[in-house]
Amino acid sequence: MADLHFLANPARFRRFSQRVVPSLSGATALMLAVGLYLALLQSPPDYQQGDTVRIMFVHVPSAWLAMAGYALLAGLGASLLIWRHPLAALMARAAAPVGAGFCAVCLLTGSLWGRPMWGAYWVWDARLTSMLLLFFLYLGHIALSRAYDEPERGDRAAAILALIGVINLPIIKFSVDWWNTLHQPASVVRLGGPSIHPSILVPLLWMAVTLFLLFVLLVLLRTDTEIDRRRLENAEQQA
Amino acid sequence: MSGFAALVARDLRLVWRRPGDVAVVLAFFVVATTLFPLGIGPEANVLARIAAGVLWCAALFAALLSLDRLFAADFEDGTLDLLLLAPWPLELAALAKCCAHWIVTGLPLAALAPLLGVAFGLESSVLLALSATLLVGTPTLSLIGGLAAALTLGARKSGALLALLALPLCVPTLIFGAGAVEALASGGDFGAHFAVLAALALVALATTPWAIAAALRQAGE
Amino acid sequence: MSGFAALVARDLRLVWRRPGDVAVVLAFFVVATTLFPLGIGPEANVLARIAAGVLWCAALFAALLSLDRLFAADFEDGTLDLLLLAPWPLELAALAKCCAHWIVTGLPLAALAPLLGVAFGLESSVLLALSATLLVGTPTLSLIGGLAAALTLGARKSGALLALLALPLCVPTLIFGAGAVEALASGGDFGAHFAVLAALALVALATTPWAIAAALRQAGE
Amino acid sequence: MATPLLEVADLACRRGGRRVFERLSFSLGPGELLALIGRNGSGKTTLLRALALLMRPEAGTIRWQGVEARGEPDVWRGRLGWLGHLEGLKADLTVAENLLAAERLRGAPPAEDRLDSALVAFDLSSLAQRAVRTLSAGQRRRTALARVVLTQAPIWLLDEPLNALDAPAQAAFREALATHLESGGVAIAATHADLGLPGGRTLELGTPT
Amino acid sequence: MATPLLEVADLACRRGGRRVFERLSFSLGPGELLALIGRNGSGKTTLLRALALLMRPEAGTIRWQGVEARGEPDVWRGRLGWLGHLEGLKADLTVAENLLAAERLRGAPPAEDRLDSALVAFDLSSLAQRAVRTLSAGQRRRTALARVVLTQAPIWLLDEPLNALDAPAQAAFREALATHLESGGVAIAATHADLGLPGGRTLELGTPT
Ligand code: HEM
Ligand SMILES: Nc1ncnc2c1ncn2[C@@H]1O[C@H](COP(=O)(O)OP(=O)(O)OP(=O)(O)O)[C@@H](O)[C@H]1O
Ligand SMILES: Nc1ncnc2c1ncn2[C@@H]1O[C@H](COP(=O)(O)OP(=O)(O)OP(=O)(O)O)[C@@H](O)[C@H]1O
Ligand SMILES: [Mg+2]
Ligand SMILES: [Mg+2]
Repeated sequence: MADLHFLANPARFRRFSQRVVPSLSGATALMLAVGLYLALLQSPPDYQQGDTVRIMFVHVPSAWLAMAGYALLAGLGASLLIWRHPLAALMARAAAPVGAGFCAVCLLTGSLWGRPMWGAYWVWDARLTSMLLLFFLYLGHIALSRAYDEPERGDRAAAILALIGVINLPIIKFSVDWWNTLHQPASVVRLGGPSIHPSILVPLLWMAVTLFLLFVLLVLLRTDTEIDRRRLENAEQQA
Repeated sequence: MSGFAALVARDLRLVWRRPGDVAVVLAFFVVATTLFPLGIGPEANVLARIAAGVLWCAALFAALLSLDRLFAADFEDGTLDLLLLAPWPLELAALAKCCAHWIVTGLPLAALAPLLGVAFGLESSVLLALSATLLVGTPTLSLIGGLAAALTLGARKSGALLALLALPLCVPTLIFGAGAVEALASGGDFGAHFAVLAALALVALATTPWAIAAALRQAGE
Repeated sequence: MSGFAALVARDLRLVWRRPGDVAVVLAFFVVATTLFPLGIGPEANVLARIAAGVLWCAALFAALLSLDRLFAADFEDGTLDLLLLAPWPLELAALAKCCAHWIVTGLPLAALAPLLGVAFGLESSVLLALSATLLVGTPTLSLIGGLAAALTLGARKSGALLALLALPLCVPTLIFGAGAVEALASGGDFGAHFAVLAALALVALATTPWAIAAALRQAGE
Repeated sequence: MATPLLEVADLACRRGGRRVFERLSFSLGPGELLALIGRNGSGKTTLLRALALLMRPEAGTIRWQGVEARGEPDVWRGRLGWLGHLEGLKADLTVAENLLAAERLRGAPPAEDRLDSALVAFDLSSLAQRAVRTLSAGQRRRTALARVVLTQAPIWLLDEPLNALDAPAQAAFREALATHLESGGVAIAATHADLGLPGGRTLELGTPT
Repeated sequence: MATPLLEVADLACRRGGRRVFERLSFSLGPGELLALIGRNGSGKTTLLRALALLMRPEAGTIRWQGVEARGEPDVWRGRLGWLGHLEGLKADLTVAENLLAAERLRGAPPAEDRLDSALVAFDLSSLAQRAVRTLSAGQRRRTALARVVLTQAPIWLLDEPLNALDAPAQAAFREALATHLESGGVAIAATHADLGLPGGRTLELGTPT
């Protein structure tokens, strides 16, 4: 926590990110190479789904990161509104499109997977739909933060939205129990059960860590860009 | 508190001066709902099956359609400044505005819905449930819509941005509202759905006024 | 005629100034469409059955939500006076405003609808028909909606009530638009429905600009 | 006196069922300025709107060089430069874009150099690329005045042109108006302050009932 | 000099990324009037909005009888009478309804006799039952001024109060302002015209960059 506070200052953040980014990108690249090997070559094809099962190694981590990303937006929103951390706004601006991107990847891989598995690109299943709603929440956040002439106001409006929107996340999750009438196919339940085979579990977790690092890396880089852009705008207007 | 009542009274009086605005919202509700029997054909079982969902969706749109000017009118003629300058909490003012909106849309919608339900062939017990869910659910729609209206106030966008912000947030209410009615029709657990609906309304009541007030303050800058 | 082009260009530029405004209307269209499965439930055969109606209805909402400020913004900032004072027919100006509106909403809606149709499980031939009906039907919505927007400007009570009449005016377009798509899906007479849709558009084109111009002159007094 | 360009005869107007003025007549020759004065609500804005055909008078005629304005409304409108109580600017467009769009709406081709000189005249050059929504009240009013100058219309109808202007902007307006009159145009301006131009004529409207 | 009621110290404000003014300090004692003057865009409106806490200043303090305004915003707001560039009137309500609604929004009970005298002061009695949308520009401005008088607030913040007023209305405004100052209130008014009250102080804001 003390560390986070330390980072609240853009200049200090800049120094921190410049120190971290090179090693982080190296680590991510390495992890990705190994992960791709594990996921694409080393793990066996599923006896029922064949090679399409490999979609899961991207699909599931993306879903997790998309949800974590929105929680991050809410946290950043709170720290902007309560403690007025200037960096929080810039980081939220940087993180929203990244989260939306992972959300889109989850939707796309899911619907590509759905075609062979369910015979349709899309069904109105509760889980799928809740993911789609999360995507809309992201879109709303992005649109709102860019809708003002004065970027600071967009930041604050979007922060308010993120704080209210995060209440929606658990509700959407619980609604699965209430609303779902079309159940996930048996293959998913079998895979998702406790007896998941290590040959699948290991690459899955590996890819989850890899994509998490990628997420962090992208947010750091984009935050750097946002800092530059904000400085440039201020300088332009002062001139 | 007297300021709260005064604000509700003022907004109701403004609506009273233009009764057509409420009429348009209600007409929209009716037209949007009757479109479905027209488009889908008169198969009674299909209609009864989708009735709750269609009525709830139409109610949601009707509520949103009338929301986008909730604060914008005050913003443009300068009365928002007077609200911001009133010596009592802006949160109460936000609540008062949403309350007035609910009285002129949510309430009539809940009253009108059973009539339309008859046209869809719903049974009388279900009609009652429909009305009850709308009564409990529409305040949430007014509050969330009010938040979206406040957030988009100084923004460069039109009513559509408001809808984009509000609709995903309204989805839980929609699911549990329509779900409750359907649960009753198909012998499911109406009470549980209804309880969630009420809980959603309470959560909205407890959180949105603060968020709206914050959004209005920064629109005034 | 150069004034006509200038007005269309100005309105398009105004939209362009709000980057993503079109995207917001489209996103609203998508969100609105997804609400129906949420309210109604996910049964694929029911959804495919009502898809055309739902998509058409959502297109109407999207058009309406973005229409209500079509002339009001010009009225409030005084640019409507400049339009009234332009040395060329006001009917052309009315047409130009509706035309600009259609370019930024109707056109993208027609392009996006097939994608959503896929999610509802429509077949590819039906998807094409959906797009075609929207392409021919949305100009009517822009024109009739423009008329309603102009009528509500003066804010006389009668004006608001006339807007109430404008909404039912959109119903034939909806019925024949959704009907054409469904006719194709169920082996009915697509051509006949489509012809009526096109006829409606022509009638709207031939009548509404005069009505809009009259309403605008009235509002300017 | 020069032959009158603009002749208004027996004009009468009502608003909301009340008669605002009646049997109003005046005529203006080339280069003449008419200042409309009178109490709040005496009908200055109403008269200007009636002259612009923005509202229908109850009775009376408006003639330009002997031709009735209502006979050829589009030609008449093409001769008008209009400044109302409202500025008529689009908040989302920049100052320059607003001026260009207004010119194009009048059907005239956009003229870069004229635009520049109008901006300079009202000290707007540094604001040309700013969105109008970020301007102060007086900066907006100056933009609206620049729009009127750009029209090159022979008849200016101005409703309280000095509103919200600071002293240098008032001087700039007077200069623009003097130039317009010198080139043979006519102008009618409703005002509560002194327009400060020598030789202008004054029409006082009666107290509202 | 009397002990200062209102003390403003080192105020700085920005708009759209530009600094409008900085290190602005002044203080006002009972009965004092401060006229804000300066070029269009020099920051008069911005200063008034910052004083009303309608926008957040970049730096500086506002004290009333030694207490920071930001500390008790509701109490501070209760002391303000506000007139902006916009009138803050609902077009669909009548003059009387607008005034009553504004009073009630401030939490004060409606006072019939005070309402009447405010209407009389600005010659609005005959318009009291007219919807504001049917009023002329000056009649609206007078209604907004009557609203300020009704607040009985010790601090008046006025943005170009003379805008659109005819001569008798300007005199009525001066009289109301003088009464307000005599009873120990303070007033800050942005203006381009002469307020015409003896003994007022003047603050000139710098030229906008
Ligand atoms: C567009 C379509 C899809 C979307 C939006 C989607 C969304 C999601 C989400 C949000 C999760 C994370 C759930 C959680 O951890 O709580 C998830 C997990 C998963 N998805 Fe999908 N999915 C889609 C299609 C599919 C398909 C077609 C399959 C395979 C038949 C599939 C298989 C899985 C599996 C196996 C998991 C991991 C379950 C677990 O262990 O928790 N998904 N999906
Ligand atoms: N829309 C309307 N409906 C009814 N009456 C109106 C309307 N607009 C104006 N009036 C009335 O017509 C009369 C003339 O108004 P007008 O706006 O022409 O006055 P004005 O001379 O411009 O006043 P000001 O100096 O205040 O601008 C006023 O008494 C006003 O109340
Ligand atoms: N919303 C905004 N965004 C960006 N800049 C703004 C905004 N509003 C005002 N400004 C700028 O801030 C400066 C001060 O404006 P302000 O309205 O305070 O001026 P003013 O002194 O009241 O001028 P006037 O006499 O024209 O009313 C101006 O240069 C203006 O362009
Ligand atoms: Mg006037
Ligand atoms: Mg100002």
